[in-house]
Amino acid sequence: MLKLLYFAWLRTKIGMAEERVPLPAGVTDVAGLIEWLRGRGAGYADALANLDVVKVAVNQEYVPFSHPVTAGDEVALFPPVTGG
Amino acid sequence: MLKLLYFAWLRTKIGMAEERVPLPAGVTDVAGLIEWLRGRGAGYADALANLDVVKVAVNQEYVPFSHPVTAGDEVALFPPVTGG
Amino acid sequence: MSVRVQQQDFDIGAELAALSDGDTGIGGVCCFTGLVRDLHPQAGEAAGTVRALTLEHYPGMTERQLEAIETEARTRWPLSASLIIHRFGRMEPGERIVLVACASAHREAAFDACRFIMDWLKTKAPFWKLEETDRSGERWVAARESDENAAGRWV
Amino acid sequence: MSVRVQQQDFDIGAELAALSDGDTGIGGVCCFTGLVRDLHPQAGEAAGTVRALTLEHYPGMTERQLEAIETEARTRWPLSASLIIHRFGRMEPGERIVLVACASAHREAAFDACRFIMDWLKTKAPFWKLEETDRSGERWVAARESDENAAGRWV
Repeated sequence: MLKLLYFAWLRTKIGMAEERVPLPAGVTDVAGLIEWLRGRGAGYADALANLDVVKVAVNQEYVPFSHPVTAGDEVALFPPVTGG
Repeated sequence: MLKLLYFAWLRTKIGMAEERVPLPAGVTDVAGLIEWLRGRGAGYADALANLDVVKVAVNQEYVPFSHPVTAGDEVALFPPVTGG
Repeated sequence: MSVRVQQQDFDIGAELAALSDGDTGIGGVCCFTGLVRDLHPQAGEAAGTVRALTLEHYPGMTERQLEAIETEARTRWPLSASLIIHRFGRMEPGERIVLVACASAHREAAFDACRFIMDWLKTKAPFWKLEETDRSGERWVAARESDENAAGRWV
Repeated sequence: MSVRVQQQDFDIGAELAALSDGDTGIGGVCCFTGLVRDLHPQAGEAAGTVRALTLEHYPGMTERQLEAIETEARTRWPLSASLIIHRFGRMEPGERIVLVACASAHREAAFDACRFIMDWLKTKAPFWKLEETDRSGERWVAARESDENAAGRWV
């Protein structure tokens, strides 16, 4: 299983904060996971349309889209941060 | 008259914090005043031996040694500042 | 060395006293407090139009990132003590959002480390601001290029 | 905009609250506090050897210089509010000597102005420190070249 987390406007566009999915067949990295998510519905496609404004953390560390994804990972997708 | 103020180790070497003196004959600037003060005793000469570590304010503004001195001025002599 | 992510407000005087009390080797403490503003210039909103902010964050990763930033600061500068407090939840204009404080024997180190932590926090700590404005309703605040530039200065 | 030269201690939390209360255009407050240290590295004293400091100053000129420094800071940066408090008299290690606080819509301005004021204050405000040390008795602290260099950065 993967634990998927969405924050800020990715959360509102996708319509949920968190979900658990089996590691999709053929998905080996973040880029592949995003491609698979885009096919799950209009909300996902909209949220993930422009990857210039999407950041990724795997197991709570920032990673590039080329980072591997394996079963058991916590993958978070969110916009550039605006705290402080 | 001149109001003369001494601070920190200039004060302790000269032995007083403040004095009033008539404008000495021939004194027209800070350098001349310092020269005159050096002749007033060992404490003054010691305090004013090294002008690299003496700062001057006339009427509460920093000035160079070439600054004029006139009757009625408040002239302060002190070491480089160390507050903060 | 301490990081706190919390909903409630904090008491700056008490936090700074706790930071330096008992360590008489400290010569200076630099402290930055971020407050909720009532305007958001990038979006062209006039003053008084932001009614509130809601700070969302990523529990777990937030603390890890703040601890990593604080550790990096302590690697770069000789700090006697440091503190990061960041609030989440809904806040109104004038409320405190974040406190960063760095204590050192030397004021240069205290200033540099405090600014470094703020700059890195702005671009690395997973917080997101949702504004409630008079004109546009709710809106997610966009990241600022100037924050990226400020953070890049420390590389 | 406010300058205070006083013998008594100050309350950082209360001062910072008074500085920003009621102005919801303020986005950040940078604040520096200088404390009495128990050592004076330049003079080769070990930790714990400074028992107290006495701050002498030039009443009248001190206030004028601090006001001039604050005015210069407000010319250079867009500050919403600023405060300088500097104590005089005898203080023991750990006591607060000086507080500088700058509030602005922008954190960069708050940080820069606060540091500028501290740097200029260190070289322009007429204060002198007399240390009481275990080893050498009373000694006037010498000015530091590094403070001159820090102040020169802003010219």
